[in-house]
Amino acid sequence: LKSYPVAALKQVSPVYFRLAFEAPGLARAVKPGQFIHIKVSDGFEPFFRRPFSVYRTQGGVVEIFFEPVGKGSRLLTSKKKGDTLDVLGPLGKRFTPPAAGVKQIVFIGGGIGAAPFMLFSDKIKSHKAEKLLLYGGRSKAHTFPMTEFKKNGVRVLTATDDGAVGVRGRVSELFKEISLLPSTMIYTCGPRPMMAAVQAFAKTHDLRGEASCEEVMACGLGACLGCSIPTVHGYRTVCHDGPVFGLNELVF
Amino acid sequence: LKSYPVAALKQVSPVYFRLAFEAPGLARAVKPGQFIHIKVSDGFEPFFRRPFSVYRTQGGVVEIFFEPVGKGSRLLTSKKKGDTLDVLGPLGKRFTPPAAGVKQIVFIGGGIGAAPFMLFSDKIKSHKAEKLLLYGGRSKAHTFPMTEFKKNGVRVLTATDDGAVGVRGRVSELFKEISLLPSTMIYTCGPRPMMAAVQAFAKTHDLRGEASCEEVMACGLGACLGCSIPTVHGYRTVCHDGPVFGLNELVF
Amino acid sequence: MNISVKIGHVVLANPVTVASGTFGHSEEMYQAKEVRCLGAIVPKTVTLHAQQGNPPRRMCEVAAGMINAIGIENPGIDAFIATKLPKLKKIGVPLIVSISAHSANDFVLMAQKLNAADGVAAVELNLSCPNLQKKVLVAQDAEATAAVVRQVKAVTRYPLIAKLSPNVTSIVDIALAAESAGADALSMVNTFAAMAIDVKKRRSKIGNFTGGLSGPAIRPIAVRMVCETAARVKIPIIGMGGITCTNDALEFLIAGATMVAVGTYNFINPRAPLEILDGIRAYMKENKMTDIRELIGSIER
Amino acid sequence: MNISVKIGHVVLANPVTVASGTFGHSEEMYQAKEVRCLGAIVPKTVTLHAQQGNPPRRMCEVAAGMINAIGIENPGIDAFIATKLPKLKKIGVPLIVSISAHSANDFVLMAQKLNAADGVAAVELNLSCPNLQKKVLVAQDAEATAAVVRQVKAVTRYPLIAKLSPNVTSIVDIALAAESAGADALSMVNTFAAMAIDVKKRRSKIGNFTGGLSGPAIRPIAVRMVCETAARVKIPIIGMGGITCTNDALEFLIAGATMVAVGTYNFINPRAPLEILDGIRAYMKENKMTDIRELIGSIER
Ligand SMILES: Cc1cc2nc3c(=O)[nH]c(=O)nc-3n(C[C@H](O)[C@H](O)[C@H](O)COP(=O)(O)OP(=O)(O)OC[C@H]3O[C@@H](n4cnc5c(N)ncnc54)[C@H](O)[C@@H]3O)c2cc1C
Ligand SMILES: Cc1cc2nc3c(=O)[nH]c(=O)nc-3n(C[C@H](O)[C@H](O)[C@H](O)COP(=O)(O)OP(=O)(O)OC[C@H]3O[C@@H](n4cnc5c(N)ncnc54)[C@H](O)[C@@H]3O)c2cc1C
Ligand SMILES: Cc1cc2nc3c(=O)[nH]c(=O)nc-3n(C[C@H](O)[C@H](O)[C@H](O)COP(=O)(O)O)c2cc1C
Ligand SMILES: Cc1cc2nc3c(=O)[nH]c(=O)nc-3n(C[C@H](O)[C@H](O)[C@H](O)COP(=O)(O)O)c2cc1C
Ligand code: FES
Ligand code: FES
Repeated sequence: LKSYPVAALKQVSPVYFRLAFEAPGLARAVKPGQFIHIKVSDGFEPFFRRPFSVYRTQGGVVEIFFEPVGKGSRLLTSKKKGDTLDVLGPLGKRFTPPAAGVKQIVFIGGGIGAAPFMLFSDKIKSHKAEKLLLYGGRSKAHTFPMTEFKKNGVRVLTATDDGAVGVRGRVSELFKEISLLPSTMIYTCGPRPMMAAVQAFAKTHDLRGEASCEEVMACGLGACLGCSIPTVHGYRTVCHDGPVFGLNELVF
Repeated sequence: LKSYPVAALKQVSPVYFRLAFEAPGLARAVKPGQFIHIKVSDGFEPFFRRPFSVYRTQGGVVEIFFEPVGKGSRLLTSKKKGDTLDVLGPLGKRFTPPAAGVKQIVFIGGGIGAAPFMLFSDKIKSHKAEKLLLYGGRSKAHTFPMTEFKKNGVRVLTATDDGAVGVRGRVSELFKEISLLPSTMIYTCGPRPMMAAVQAFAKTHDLRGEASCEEVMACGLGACLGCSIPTVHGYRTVCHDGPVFGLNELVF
Repeated sequence: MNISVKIGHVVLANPVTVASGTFGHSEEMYQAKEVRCLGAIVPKTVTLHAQQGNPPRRMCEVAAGMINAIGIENPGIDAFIATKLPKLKKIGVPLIVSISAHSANDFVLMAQKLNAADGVAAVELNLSCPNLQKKVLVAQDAEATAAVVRQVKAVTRYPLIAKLSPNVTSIVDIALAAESAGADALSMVNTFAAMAIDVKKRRSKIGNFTGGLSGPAIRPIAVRMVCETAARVKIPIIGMGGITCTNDALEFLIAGATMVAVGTYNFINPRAPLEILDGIRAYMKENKMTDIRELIGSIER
Repeated sequence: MNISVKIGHVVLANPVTVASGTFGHSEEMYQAKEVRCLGAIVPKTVTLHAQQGNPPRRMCEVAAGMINAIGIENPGIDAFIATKLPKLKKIGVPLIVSISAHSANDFVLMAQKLNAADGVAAVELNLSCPNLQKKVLVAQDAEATAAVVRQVKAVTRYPLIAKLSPNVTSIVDIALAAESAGADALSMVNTFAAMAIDVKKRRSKIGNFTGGLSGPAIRPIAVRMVCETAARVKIPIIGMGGITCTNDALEFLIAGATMVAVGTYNFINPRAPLEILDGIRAYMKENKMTDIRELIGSIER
């Protein structure tokens, strides 16, 4: 629970923003897949904090990548340099780093779900595996600026609902474009129907993988047991047992 | 119930602000002593609207003069040109214009309570009576910028608690400075203890007068009966039966 | 699109009304032709004799709501009928007259006076009044509620609405008692007994010590009560408690209310009832509903 | 300055605790030495057998609060004693263990298991549990409340706290029943039965259909209940319901609560309990109070 000075807010596409703040300790501590819990207003509107994945760290600066979809995230678009940001974190379980023997890493992200993969690809730059990002967005406006992924040696394949960028259709259209290896490791984050499709795909091809889930959160700390989702082990909290789960653990 | 574009916000002293907005219909309709009821936030924080006297109208522009004392009034200090202001009004009972035979008009204002007298003195500029403003403020920071009153032909006498401006002490210290006339008309607005002193003073000297009261308001329309104060006629609403009452009607 | 609803034998053009004690028909705000758009209006509760109300402060703001202890300040039923009713009648919108009393007898007396008057569409019993025999309010006691409803029903020529208090263990029990005693409809809910303390002065912020909580803060409780009750009674419910916008009103309708009343939020947005009326129509259109009955009680249980 | 308080025979260093089900002793947030600053901590309610809790969504946000229907997810008392209690004990802060059960017998069984355990300062009975004989909760029935309290009191070696539900006509009646049955203290209040509806889907936002409302929205009702009850019982009250800051906590203390518990707001500001503890000290200093008893119940009536 700390207050950090906002460094910059930037709109990077018609629907996406990047918010950077100075938080050296957090920048050092956070692992790919973990999130932070932000108090977006000074009062009770909205009442809960809002969870966001860490998108990137650069020096002592932490960045989130977000889409204003409601009251809370919209409030973040009025932050400016010099404001402070009340942040809890880093929270939650990280993505498991790929073992040395993994020859191919496939990130599968839908919309804003690609955000945590930036930090992840930063951290495993030196890993020798082939890296791919299968990305699905609703429209051109909903596609990530991909140059940074490319700089990290990640090959990006995109699908949009309207075909304006990349292949037309869902991200699952992209599955057939990749030649899988037995050691392929999948990491996915996005809407539940997409992750369900990824789970089915991984099952068919007997691939290991992890998925990062979303749920409305109150505490973000595993205290309230309010963000539970069904897993093969019973209910598990997204904030504390997750957000990263084994792909096979999830029940859709 | 209208939305008006904000024209300007200006800080005019260490503690006072002026907020101007374009509202030609309101500017035409409002009478001295009436107030407007402003929705200061988009949500429920704070929950009620906030009442403010109209300070001045110039062309189609309406101005309020205010001191940020709490959550609601503080929110007004972040308004800027181009924002909109959700306003109900003009509301409440006006000050009675001084009859032609009145030879002396004494405004007695404490702190922000002097605000409605500006519009009043604007409107009775042509009245031949001697005009005085007895003004009490906590400190130098709490004194009104008086040049505009002077331009309206109002002689200003000031008292401050610490003596930094004018006489040291309460506004009642100024009573002895004026030579009353039988036709003297008193108009007062300010903290209740001050108005109680004015009432006593007027009684002693058998002077007529009116007082503008404050109370926490919900509807501002006389609907909720929540802003009632005791008067010699029983409970009366400040928003609808007032805010201006006969000085003798008030029960302190 | 049919959005008319029935309270007893009276047909109202639409399901939007206002809560007693919260609606000012102030000429500055409304033109008669706007007020006429509402399904009905409900003026402040009237008592047998004039009441001067409680000492100030009569209200305060709290998180997402307010506390009030007005004390039913009103001119008494005779003055109401003589001076207020004629003006209200002239608006041309159905009028639901809210009455309260300290005994069943006085309730009956008032109902008779209203029988003799003109321009009344329905009578609402504000049962949040002391119950002389017991320490609780009439609305907190199923038997007392039934007794008042039964006696008034026996004399009144208008549809009878029982307004319930939420300060009870089981509002369904009270609702069932009112229904079986002959109530034609229920108004739910009145305010929650509450208080706020000025910690500097260490005294209540309300002159009357305690007051009633209303506004968005109470909506989740009110919606639950309406939903629970709608599943158990056959008579229509006028749902209220924290309605500020179309979405809030839809919650009550979907939960099973036949009408919705805007209360406290009239003080913040006096146009809320009209906006909600438009909003309900828009929602029905978007959801291809042609009759309000498709909406009422449509919650998936 | 003396701010210590007593619950039964147990002395607690200060009047600030947390509400059951809302406090995560997460190492990321707290160091043991900070948690040790609190008067006590209250972990989530434990039941006789493990419970997996309700299906999602288990909660939603509302105006100035939230609705939850977690369903008392917990590992059961044996697992609690075996695995959780030792860790909690290590913190070194007095521990109030909250238990709930479907029958008085099960309550007694759990109390006996706690007797045999180590590191418990007091036991809290979460009485918002179904009452097998009747359709209401135990906490909604004075007799049922008294019966459970009496039977547990007969066996437990710890001070006994009865946690009351606000969903009642007269919380004073339930409080008096608990007191005369031997409760050493009261926790007031639990959540208000409530719901919120997704109007697009026309279904409850909560998997369990209804849930419990908590947070600032309920504070004015909770303060009223504590104030009313404190005037009538002799045993201490742990006040809770929407406490977010020092001012809120002071309202409860001034109303008559001996301790205050932060619940929902732990989720928004996990440091709220510590800040409130500092705030109470500062308030007492400013008001030249040397003993917390000058503050408790100091409201001008
Ligand atoms: C672990 C985690 C990491 C996240 N990372 C990011 C990120 O990097 N960038 C980003 O833009 N968003 C991220 N989100 C989602 C983000 O938290 C929500 O968009 C945000 O909370 C919405 O708040 P709001 O007030 O703007 O919208 P609301 O007004 O609260 O809701 C708008 C809509 O979004 C839905 N919604 C609200 N909260 C969530 C949620 N937590 N999960 C799913 N749907 C929700 C609501 O049901 C509603 O339909 C993440 C969520 C989680 C749980
Ligand atoms: C008819 C009328 C005309 C007014 N004209 C002006 C004006 O021209 N300029 C100006 O600066 N202020 C004026 N006020 C006062 C102004 O409405 C309050 O200062 C404002 O509502 C405070 O809101 P807040 O949210 O900032 O403070 P809050 O956080 O609500 O309260 C801060 C403090 O102010 C007190 N307070 C709040 N509202 C009122 C009120 N209505 N009357 C008295 N005390 C109150 C509270 O008790 C508290 O101590 C007027 C009030 C009335 C009734
Ligand atoms: C200031 C005020 C005055 C009220 N007066 C009455 C009244 O006279 N009679 C009555 O039955 N209800 C009265 N109520 C209760 C409302 O009619 C309504 O039942 C309650 O406020 C809940 O709705 P809301 O949250 O939309 O306000 C009053 C409420 C408020 C806020
Ligand atoms: C998510 C959540 C879980 C809760 N779990 C419990 C519980 O297990 N046992 C219990 O007695 N009360 C439980 N409560 C109720 C709180 O302890 C408290 O009585 C109530 O929330 C009112 O306080 P608040 O408004 O500060 O939260 C829970 C409340 C919440 C919000
Ligand atoms: S948000 Fe509280 S347990 Fe996950
Ligand atoms: S504020 Fe409603 S009557 Fe004055």
